[in-house]
Amino acid sequence: MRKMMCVALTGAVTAGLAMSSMAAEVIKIGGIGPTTGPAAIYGSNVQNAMEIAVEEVNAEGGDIQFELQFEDDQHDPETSVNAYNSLKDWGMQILGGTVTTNPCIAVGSEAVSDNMFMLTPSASSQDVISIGDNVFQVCFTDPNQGRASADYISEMELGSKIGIIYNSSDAYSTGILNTFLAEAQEKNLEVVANEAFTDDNSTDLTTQVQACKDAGADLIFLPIYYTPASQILKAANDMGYETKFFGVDGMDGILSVEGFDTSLAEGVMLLTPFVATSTDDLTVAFVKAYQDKTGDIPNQFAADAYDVVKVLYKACTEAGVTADMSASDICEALKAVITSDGFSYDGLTGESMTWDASGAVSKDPRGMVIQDGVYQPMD
Amino acid sequence: MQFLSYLARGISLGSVYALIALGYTMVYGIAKMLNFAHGDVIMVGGYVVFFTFCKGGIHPVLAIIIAMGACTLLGITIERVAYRPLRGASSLSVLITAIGVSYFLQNGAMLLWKSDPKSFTSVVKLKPLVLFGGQLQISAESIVTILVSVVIMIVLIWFVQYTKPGHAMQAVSEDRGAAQLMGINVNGIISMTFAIGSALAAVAGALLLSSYPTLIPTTGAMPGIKAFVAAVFGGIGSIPGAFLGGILLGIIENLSKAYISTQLSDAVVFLVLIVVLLVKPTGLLGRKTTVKV
Amino acid sequence: MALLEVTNLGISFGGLQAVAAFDLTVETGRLYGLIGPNGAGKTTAFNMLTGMYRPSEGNIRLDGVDITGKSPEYISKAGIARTFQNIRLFDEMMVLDNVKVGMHNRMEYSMWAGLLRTRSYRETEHDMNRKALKLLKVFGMEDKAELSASALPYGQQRKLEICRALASDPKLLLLDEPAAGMNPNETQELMETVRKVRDDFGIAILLIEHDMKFVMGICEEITVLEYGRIIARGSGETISNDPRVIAAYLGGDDD
Amino acid sequence: MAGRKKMKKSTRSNLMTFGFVIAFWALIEIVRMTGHMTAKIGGLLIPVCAYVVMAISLNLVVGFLGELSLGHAAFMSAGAFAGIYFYTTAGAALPQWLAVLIAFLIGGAAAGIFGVLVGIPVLRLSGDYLAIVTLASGEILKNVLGAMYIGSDSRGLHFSLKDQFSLGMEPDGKMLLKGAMGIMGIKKFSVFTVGIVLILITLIFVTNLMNSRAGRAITAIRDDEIAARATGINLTKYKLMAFVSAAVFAGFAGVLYALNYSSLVADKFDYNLSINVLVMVVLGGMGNVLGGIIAAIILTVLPEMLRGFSQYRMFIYSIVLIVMMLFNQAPAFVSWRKRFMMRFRKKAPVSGKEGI
Repeated sequence: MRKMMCVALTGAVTAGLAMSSMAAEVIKIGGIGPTTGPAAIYGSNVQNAMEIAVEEVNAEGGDIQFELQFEDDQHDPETSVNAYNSLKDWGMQILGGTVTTNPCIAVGSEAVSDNMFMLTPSASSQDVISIGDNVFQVCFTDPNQGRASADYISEMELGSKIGIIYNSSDAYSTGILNTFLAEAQEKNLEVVANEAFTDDNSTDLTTQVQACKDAGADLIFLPIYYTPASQILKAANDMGYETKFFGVDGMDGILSVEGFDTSLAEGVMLLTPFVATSTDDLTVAFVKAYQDKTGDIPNQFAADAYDVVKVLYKACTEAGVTADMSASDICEALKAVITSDGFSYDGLTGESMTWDASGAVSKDPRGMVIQDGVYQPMD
Repeated sequence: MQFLSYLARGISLGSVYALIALGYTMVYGIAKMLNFAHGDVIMVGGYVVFFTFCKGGIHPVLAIIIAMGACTLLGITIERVAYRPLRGASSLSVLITAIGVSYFLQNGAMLLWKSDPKSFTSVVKLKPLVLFGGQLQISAESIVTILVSVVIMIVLIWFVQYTKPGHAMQAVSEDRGAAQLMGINVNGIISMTFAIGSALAAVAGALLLSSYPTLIPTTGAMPGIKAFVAAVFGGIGSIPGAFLGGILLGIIENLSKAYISTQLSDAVVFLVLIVVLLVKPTGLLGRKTTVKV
Repeated sequence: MALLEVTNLGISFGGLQAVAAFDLTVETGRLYGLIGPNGAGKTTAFNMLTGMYRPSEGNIRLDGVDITGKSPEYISKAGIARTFQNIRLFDEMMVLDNVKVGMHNRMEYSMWAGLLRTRSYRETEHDMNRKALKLLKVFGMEDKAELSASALPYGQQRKLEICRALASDPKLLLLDEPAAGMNPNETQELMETVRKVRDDFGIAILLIEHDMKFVMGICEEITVLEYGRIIARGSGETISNDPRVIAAYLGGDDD
Repeated sequence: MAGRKKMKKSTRSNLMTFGFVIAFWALIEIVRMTGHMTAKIGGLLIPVCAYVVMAISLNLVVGFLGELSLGHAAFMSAGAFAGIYFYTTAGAALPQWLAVLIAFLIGGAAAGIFGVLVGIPVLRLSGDYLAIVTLASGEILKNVLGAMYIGSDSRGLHFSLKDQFSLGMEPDGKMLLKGAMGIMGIKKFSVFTVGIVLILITLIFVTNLMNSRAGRAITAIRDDEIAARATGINLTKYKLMAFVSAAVFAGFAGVLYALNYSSLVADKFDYNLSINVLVMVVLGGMGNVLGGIIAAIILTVLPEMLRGFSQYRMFIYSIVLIVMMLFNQAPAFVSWRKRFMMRFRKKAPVSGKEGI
């Protein structure tokens, strides 16, 4: 027992040292997301991209300087709230997070009671922004994605018999599914198969693909992340099942999975705000910076996170936020600025992004199709 | 035909479970411990094959042999460092330590190889088996996995029943104290068991990922638990039981996905498990142990 | 009416008849012995009498009540207590608590009384402690009450088992090899204790024992089993002169 | 004579446990009153209390009954969902303290009922088979709750195990339970003193139970089932008693835990959580209530204390866990520790008292 105490104390001391090493006169930005556990890829991408963006901001040498502290939450609401409290003790003034939906909802209500401004890169549920008027998103809200996908499929007449494979244990996936189904009914899209999987039974996804095949689906809607999607593409290919696939922003990243045979993704369509292979200057510069830092290609989580920091920078500048302001004062200032008419931001994940009081972002999704191993605009 | 097709998918998932469960049951039978880190040894085996074969391009068989070597070394080290000092302590402490080892391997893998998913290239380069004019298709990976698990099962049974170290293993399994008195090197036998179990884990890793290609540091966790369930289902400690349990678990999981509910398939699997254990309290092929009064 | 009447008791395991046609009549206040070579079915008979095994045929009546095939819990309540060949104590519990567990069905209060520490709890616990210490004193172990059972030396563990069995106020006490592993002095002492227990508690005792001196010394009636069947019955003298018994022992002693 | 001495001994160890909990409460309150409370520690208080209750209650099953349960989180989940469902629906109209109280009662009852449902079949098994069935029932509950949708609108309650869309809700309907997202919009109620009171109630229950006839029966079953039966103990009754009481307190812990957050998801109560609670019990020493409490506190706080190590945090946690297990339980370490203590005691007889 004594030994345990010892170790606990060592940890506490180390944590204390890390906290006391900060510089003065900077605005403290906190970030929360999973950097360990099964969802670690999403949090790590966000962390890396936020670090890059903060370095860039600070390199500009303007009046506003950021300091970033990123905490792990293991995709667990309880740990996420703990991380939030740690950041508060550190002196966080603005929260750029959290990354995943369920933890974000738990943290959101803490942020509401503290009146802490919160801009999440990727927690996309409608329930996230409805927690309070201080919670904003950079990513699309799930319902928008579901609706936009159904509209897109219907307008472009991409398929007549729709199959769906979604993750029923994931808030993001079920959120999109729900509005997709509602909109599909509206647009008279025929859903012939609606198959779920859970994080626990996702080892084998062939049965779900088979069910879509047996139902004769000519388009499979995948409101899921790219990791299971890559498995579904392989399963369909192994089965000799030729169909169209339509994904959402979580699909981005599929081309950069190490070892993935990108020819399987040929013809996959997705609505995504960010494409790592885009040739615009901003994207090229970001992807290069990210690769220099980590050796990997960033996914859309990273892009959203980069935008979070840049939006905060822009908003702070316009609102005249200074480092000596309290979190609550900053929150009021930022809320006023970000929802104001004149505020708009051009970033990695969209041009002329604006926010209304609900906290949802308004930006245009881009329809993309994978051709010859790269994304091409769909229209 | 649809049913057959679902059944075939169930068998191929089941064969992967069976392969993992064989390692579980082997270690349980001799060392009398639930090695919860077994699934993570599989993950390590998967990464080794990924880097040697998928990335390094060496021959798959050679890659698997290297992975077997690496996992054997890992298994023996884990046993030596984390489990052996606890021999004589309660079996629960070993279980908890095994969980610690499992966290250690997962988080170590995350630090070493990062958390981004890798897509595994199948080690099997054969064409799928097509039956009934294309209506039923069974992937080559499944066939290879089933064959490999059957072969391993037979070899294990032969090894345990007809070889000298096998007899020593049986003796250690029956009564560790008596085996020691008979001059059997109990620690050596247990190390050997871990070596065999871990080598099997490497094979299981390569075949698991050939069928289901996503590789992340937690890849081994869920199949590990399912295989543990499979081993208990078949009667833990029984080698044919592990095989049977694995296959049945895969079939039940996939049939319930196909005919009951894709999202509740785990609930169905676990419900069937409970019912089976109530009817046969020591699993399908488990030995009924009667306590002598 | 006899205390225990066993008629035609038998059991078979997978076709193998372990005990057959076992008859026994036990009167209160007497000492009975059950002997026979290893594997003769003595412990199996005990297990049937105490409900551990369900007999395949025959009938057991205790005080005129049919207890054949009842659960061990029921039979314990009905008044048969036992010890085990390979000692079965509650190892990690205190010696005193081992004895108090023996009183489980004799001194009761509800779970709620225990949780709320009512007066009935306090009074009953007090009585239990007193009675348990008194029992331990019979075996000269009252100073060991606070040790954990596993800390006792072998001989005292055997005694504690008897103590625990007595705590349930049995009408009939079954002792399975009580003197096993004891030295001659301890055996002698145990013989006296067993006799004393019979006299003080006024109960019947049936014991299995390999130590012939022990059995001959205290048992008033001895039953001899071989291959699951009774081959002789009578006083020590009768038994020791019975040719079948002599043959059985000479032929089967070393298995 | 010896009996009285014995009472004193067990009372002393109980008093130590109660004293520890009350001292812990006092310490935290002093820190709070003097204004030294950090947000981090403040946020950890309720989870710590909940896990302490979990550890004490699991000790009933693992430490005292001697059966391995890998599904204790399921009872926490049953309690949390039942209690919070009431709290966010019917309870919303009541004064908060009353709603909380009823939520606790409902949570405990629901967990108890689930405990009986699981317990009756489970307790026929033993050892690893029992462990796997408890694990299975936990996973079943998690799976079903995670797939369950309940909504209410002007036409009444709607229920689905498929997805939200299948509910066919009116647009202004309110979702009460939303599958993977669980229950949201919980009005937080996190009072540390309530957590401590719950710990004390749990402690009183467990110590009183274990020092009574029923508790002795439970321990007797652990030590030797056959002898226990021969002594007239009804195995099913006492196994079920231990199992269901543990479930009820896990249910209370679940309500306490869930009231601390604005949302509640089924995924939280998975097999990993059950394992973590088991780790607390084993690390603290099976059957050792105070040890379990201390282990629960340390294991809950430790990962937070390791935040300074950033990405190495969980890696270091795993190493610490292994080392603690070896140090506390490995026979070689234990005897080494004893020898060390002995030498220490001989050399410095005055300060040796600590070692006892």
